[in-house]
Amino acid sequence: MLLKPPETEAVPDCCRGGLYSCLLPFGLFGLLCLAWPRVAGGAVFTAQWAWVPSLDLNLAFRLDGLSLLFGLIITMTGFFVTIYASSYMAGHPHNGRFFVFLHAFMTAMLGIVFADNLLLMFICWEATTVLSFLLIGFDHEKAEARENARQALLVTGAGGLFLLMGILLVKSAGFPMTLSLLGDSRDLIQTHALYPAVFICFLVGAMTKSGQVPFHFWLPNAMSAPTPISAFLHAATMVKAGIYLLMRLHPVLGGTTLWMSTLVLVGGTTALWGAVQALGPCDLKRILAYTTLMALGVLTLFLGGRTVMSLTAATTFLMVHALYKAALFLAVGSIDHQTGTRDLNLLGGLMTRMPLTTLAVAGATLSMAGFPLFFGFIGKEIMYAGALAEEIWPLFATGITLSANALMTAVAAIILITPFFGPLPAHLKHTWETPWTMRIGPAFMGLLGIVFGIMPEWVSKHLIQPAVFAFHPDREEIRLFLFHGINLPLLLSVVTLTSGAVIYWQKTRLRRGIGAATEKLWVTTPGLYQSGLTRFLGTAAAVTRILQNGSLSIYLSVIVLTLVLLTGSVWLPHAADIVTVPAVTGPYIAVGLFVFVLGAAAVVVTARHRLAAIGGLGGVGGGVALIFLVFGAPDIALTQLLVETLTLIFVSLILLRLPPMEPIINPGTPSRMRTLRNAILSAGAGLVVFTLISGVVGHPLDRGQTTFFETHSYLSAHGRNIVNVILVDFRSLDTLGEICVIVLAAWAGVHLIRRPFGQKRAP
Amino acid sequence: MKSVILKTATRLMIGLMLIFAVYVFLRGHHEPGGGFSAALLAGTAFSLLAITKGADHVRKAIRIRPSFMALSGLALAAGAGLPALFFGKPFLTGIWWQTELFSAGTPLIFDSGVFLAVLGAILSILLALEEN
Amino acid sequence: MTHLLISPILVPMAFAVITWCFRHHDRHSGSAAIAGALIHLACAGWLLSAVMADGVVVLWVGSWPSPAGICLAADLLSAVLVTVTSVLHVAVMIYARADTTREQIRAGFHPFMQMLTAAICGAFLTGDLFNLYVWFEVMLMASFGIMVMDHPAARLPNAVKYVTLNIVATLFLLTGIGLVYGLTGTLNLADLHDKIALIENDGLLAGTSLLLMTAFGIKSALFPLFFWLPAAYHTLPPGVAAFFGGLLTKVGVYALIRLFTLVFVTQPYITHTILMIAAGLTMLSGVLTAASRMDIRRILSFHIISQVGYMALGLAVFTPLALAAAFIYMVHNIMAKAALFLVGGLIRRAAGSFHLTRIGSLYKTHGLLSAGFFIPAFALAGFPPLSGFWAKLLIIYACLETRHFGAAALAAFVGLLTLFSMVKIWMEAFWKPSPQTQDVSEIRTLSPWMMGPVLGLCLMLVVMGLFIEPVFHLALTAGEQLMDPAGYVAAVKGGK
Amino acid sequence: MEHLLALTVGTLFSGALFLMLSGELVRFVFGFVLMGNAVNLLIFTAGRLSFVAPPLIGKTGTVPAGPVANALPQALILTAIVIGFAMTLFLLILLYRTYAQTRTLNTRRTEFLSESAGDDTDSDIRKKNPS
Repeated sequence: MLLKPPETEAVPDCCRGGLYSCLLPFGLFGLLCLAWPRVAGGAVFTAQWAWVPSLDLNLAFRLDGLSLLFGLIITMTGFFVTIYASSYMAGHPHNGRFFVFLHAFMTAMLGIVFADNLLLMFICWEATTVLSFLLIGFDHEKAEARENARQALLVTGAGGLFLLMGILLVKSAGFPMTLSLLGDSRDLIQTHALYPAVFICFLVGAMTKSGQVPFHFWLPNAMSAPTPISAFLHAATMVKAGIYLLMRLHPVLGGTTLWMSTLVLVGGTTALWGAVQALGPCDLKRILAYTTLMALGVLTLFLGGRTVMSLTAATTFLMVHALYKAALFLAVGSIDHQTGTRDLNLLGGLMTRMPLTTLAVAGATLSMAGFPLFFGFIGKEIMYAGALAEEIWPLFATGITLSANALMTAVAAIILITPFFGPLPAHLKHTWETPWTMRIGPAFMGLLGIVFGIMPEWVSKHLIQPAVFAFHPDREEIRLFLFHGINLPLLLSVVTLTSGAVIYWQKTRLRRGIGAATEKLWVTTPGLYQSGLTRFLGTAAAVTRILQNGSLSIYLSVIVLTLVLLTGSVWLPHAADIVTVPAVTGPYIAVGLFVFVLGAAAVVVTARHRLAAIGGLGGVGGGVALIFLVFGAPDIALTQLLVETLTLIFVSLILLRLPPMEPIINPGTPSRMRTLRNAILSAGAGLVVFTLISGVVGHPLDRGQTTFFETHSYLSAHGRNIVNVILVDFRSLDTLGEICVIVLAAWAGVHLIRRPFGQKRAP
Repeated sequence: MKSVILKTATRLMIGLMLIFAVYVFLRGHHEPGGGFSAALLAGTAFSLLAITKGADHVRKAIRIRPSFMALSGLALAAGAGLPALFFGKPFLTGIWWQTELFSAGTPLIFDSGVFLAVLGAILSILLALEEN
Repeated sequence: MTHLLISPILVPMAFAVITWCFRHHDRHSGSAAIAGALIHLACAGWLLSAVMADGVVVLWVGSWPSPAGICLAADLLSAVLVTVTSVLHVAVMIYARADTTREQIRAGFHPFMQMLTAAICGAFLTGDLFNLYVWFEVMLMASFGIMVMDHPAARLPNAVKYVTLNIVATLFLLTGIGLVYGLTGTLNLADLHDKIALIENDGLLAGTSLLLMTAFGIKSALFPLFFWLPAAYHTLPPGVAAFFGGLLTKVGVYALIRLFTLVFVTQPYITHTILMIAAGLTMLSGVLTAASRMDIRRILSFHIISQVGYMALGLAVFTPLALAAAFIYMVHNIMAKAALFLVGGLIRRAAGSFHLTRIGSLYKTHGLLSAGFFIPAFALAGFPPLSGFWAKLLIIYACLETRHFGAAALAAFVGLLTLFSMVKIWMEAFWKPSPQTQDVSEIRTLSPWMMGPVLGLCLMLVVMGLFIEPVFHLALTAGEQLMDPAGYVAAVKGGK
Repeated sequence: MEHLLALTVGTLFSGALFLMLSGELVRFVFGFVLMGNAVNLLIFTAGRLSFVAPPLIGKTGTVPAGPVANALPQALILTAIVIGFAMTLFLLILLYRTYAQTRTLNTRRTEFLSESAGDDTDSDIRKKNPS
């Protein structure tokens, strides 16, 4: 692509369908704008439809200041990303799917922020997880993209399960699922025994989605998504879902010491880690991903506070970040699209080739670095104010913010200066500016950074104040100014810019140092994830080898062992009373028959040759038939004898065609051990069965059903042979099933016999 | 099975067994016996026939295909439950025709279905094995 | 009209006879099978509406009074399961029309399948313990027949394992039934409910119930009794695997639910505790063993086990909500699993193999098939708003409500591992570039006869997920019916 | 008497399981037949033993004249016998066919241990034509 002049470009300039689909986010943005004035004035729109009322899940939506702010960000970014993607994705074979997923994702995201029902929010939350999986893996032919998509899915999916558990814990404790009602139960929830569990569950859910350390690693890896996706999902919207959740839950779960300390700690760590890591990579998108981590960490840090100031800081910075980050991602995507690389070492001097992109990046980076007159400056001022106002560890918070901001300034400088200034490398000679569709987004958002920076009062009145009021009870007026006067935050800003410059100057040395330090870390979560995955697969394979080892006799042994252990353990302790066997009464011939049957069975068990075994089987069958006869059951005696005869005929017919039996005890110890094991197992099972049936016959039998059959056999069913009447009349359904079995056996058996074997089917 | 005496004896025995089978079947509703025993008995008889004289002989003797016999037995047994539905009774309710001499009812048809099904099943496996 | 209660058993039985007669005319045989399945569906639909309108429907076969005769009794659980069975029956028969070879039809594919359906419905509907055993045997014999119907390479040793282990299970079952009869003198389930309560010998009762639990545990593939399932299921043709994988274990689970809500309820501290442990281990061992496999059918087979664990967990928690959860899980799982097995067959058609290392690129070449896999797979992993989400949610919620936190966490964790396996199939079969060197331009088209059932099942999963409220109501009613068997008992004992 | 029969049943059960566990399929079938007998005897025992007349009604009466043996378990056993018979037949044929194919009946041989059968070794998919 690099060598091709623009006029012979084969790929279309822009995907029309995709471009027109930008009307969807635009329309939604317009609708939100219509409601904006009233929401800014404090109005709250709600709508509710029943969905699953039995689970307290309704399609309840709520538009207040907070969801308005998020909604505006989502739809606006969505609008520009769609326009941008219509060119970026042009010519891609699956761009239809791309735009469908993109808009589905946007809808789900809007669902999260507008849902007024925890379960509904969760459903949208999971939808974003799935759709982001599809979008991160969009370039699915690259192994890296697939792997990263799975990583993101597993990490955020696991977080989703925590969130679900949290929600269900809240529900099982009897609290409502409606978010706006949940705030009323604040005190009850915070004193509930399950509060820590609930808090942890929600927190982990938010942390995974918002890339907080130690679940952060999926986010930089998710950069294998197409750049519009990174801009939309991993800068402006999805990763903010966790932040949104924390904001929404702030009035419910927030404000406790647990909440404050955990959030400040987690957020601080993430911010610092992200900022430090951002200096490392040479891939522009990866740098941006780490700065996103930093931003998310800072946001979490500020949500740990409970003063209006720190929450205002969070909300303001959220906006600042959404604007500059989306713009930067899109611009980086443009560079990538036009030059084919995002590597800092290969880029330079693009200012002359891509002037408008340069301007947009300049606007965004200056905002990011927090230069005065840019919106980022306002954000930074309020951040320092907020950090100083934290109730828990304000100095820690301030320190973190300061160092993170300083690093950000340096990173902003890297992003602006390296690719755009300096000499133009030879291989970039044929680079040209992007089509308008790819310029409008970064340019507009960069411009907005300046506009907001000049008129912060309007922004604070119409966007930030309504948003903060939506999740904070205090109605303290929030006002942002271009210049707050000479105060501590301003001083800190100056320190930030200076140290940022120092860091930029020393960037090579720092980068080396950070790289070395990171390598020295003996445990990292990406490492844990990888080794966990490997170990999991290893365990899985080992478990499979042990459990499904293919040996029928082991399978059977396990089954018998289970039977003996389960049944025996509960029953044998009670079985003592049947040891006192009552005296034997009745025909002694029966005793003789028992002995005969057992003897014949012993022949079968110990037989070394088939013939002996068959003879023994015949003996057992005949003996059993005689037992039936002796105890008044001529019908079964007859049937048993006949079945036995037929079985013997078939056994002989078939066994004649089989090899001789193998000896039951092979020489060699393992097999001897096995035989012993089998003997013990089968003796145990026999003991269980013997004791059970002895126990059963120790009680009198309720002969009610038999009496009924005796009474009605002739009178109602016209038969004198009660057994036969039961078979063909009283319980004829059994018999019907039984002849089904035998007919099926015949069908299957005949087919098995007839089918030619050993040869492959003819083609 | 070369011996003539054995052959004759077998033939005689098989004939006797078949007659006995019919007898066992007929008396089954009142005395020990019934469809099962009768079918098993007849099955034994035919197995002896198959072993001594070969499968073809059995096929000729029974005329219909054993698999069809099994199937018709199943159909007959299940069908014996259907008349009850026309009388507004649940499936498999016995419907009886009573005369002074004898009483006949659907349970007897059911029993003959059992007989045919079991015998057909045994025979089809037997013949398949013998012919293999 | 309660006489029609026999129809879900009798109709497929009749069609078994018909299709057996037509087995040498494969086209007619297939059409007859589809017709039979549709009539069956109509009967099941009637049954479901009757049960929803009138509560438990009871039919005394042979019009012998309670409790001497055999009764068929349909409560909501039975009726819904019969309906789902018939839906699956229709789907599989349509799929089979394009997938079955002439040889398989000649070998009796259709009559075996019809008979299997009859037996499954018989097991769902019967109100008699011994009759349950008989239906299990019919089911088993029909499944044997299908299993040996045609056998590429060395399927027989696997069939041997399937047959032998199942046969042992039925012998245990029969032993247990003998003991139950000896204890109570009755075989009617409703009657047993009354009689068991009178038995004073706790140890004996516990021993007997655990013996039966072991027997049905084998049938429903609980840990550590599940070996027969993965040994054999992966060798089956896709349509059959869908039917087996969807239904057979669920009949075992149904039997467990029926017995341990209606009959053996006096010692939940023993029986249901053991069930809970078994359920947890089943869930875990199923997903673990699935994770390391690379053959689609094996992965799916092992997942059957894992999901049986969820259902058993619902039974073990033993509240109306938990049973409702198990109920929804069963219905969802039958359809999702069947859809996945069918998709497995389609993947094989499209890419030429079941083995994940040998296939790929289906996302590019077969968009509709991708959707057909994605929906049931993510339903199985429990993603909203698909049916599996509600099943998972309700199970976890039921555990949390009864303060079984460990079980809830395990259920969630196993859900994550399920996701892992499903994503593995997705990544390998659909996303990965195809490793085959053959010409990519040759894209195999899939028969609409085969795509239709898959998409139909997917649609049902989505619809069930979106309109869960009535389903949940139904399930909760079923759960309450199960937890309070008085209604069932009264219906069975009261009517003639 | 019942207890003695119970002891017989238990012992038969043990012997049958021992045969089944041996890992050789012919022994498994023998074990299966033995166990079928044991279970039938168990049901018979569960119906209680009585040294009385069989459950038949005399030509003159409409109900049995005196005490008769318990008819219900007898009917159950009859059903179980026939089902067991069908299973035995099928098992035998399966065995025969398995031997014809694998040349072994020992389930500890590799043919049985590897469950990789059906791992898509056959590429008959292309041959299948919708019928």
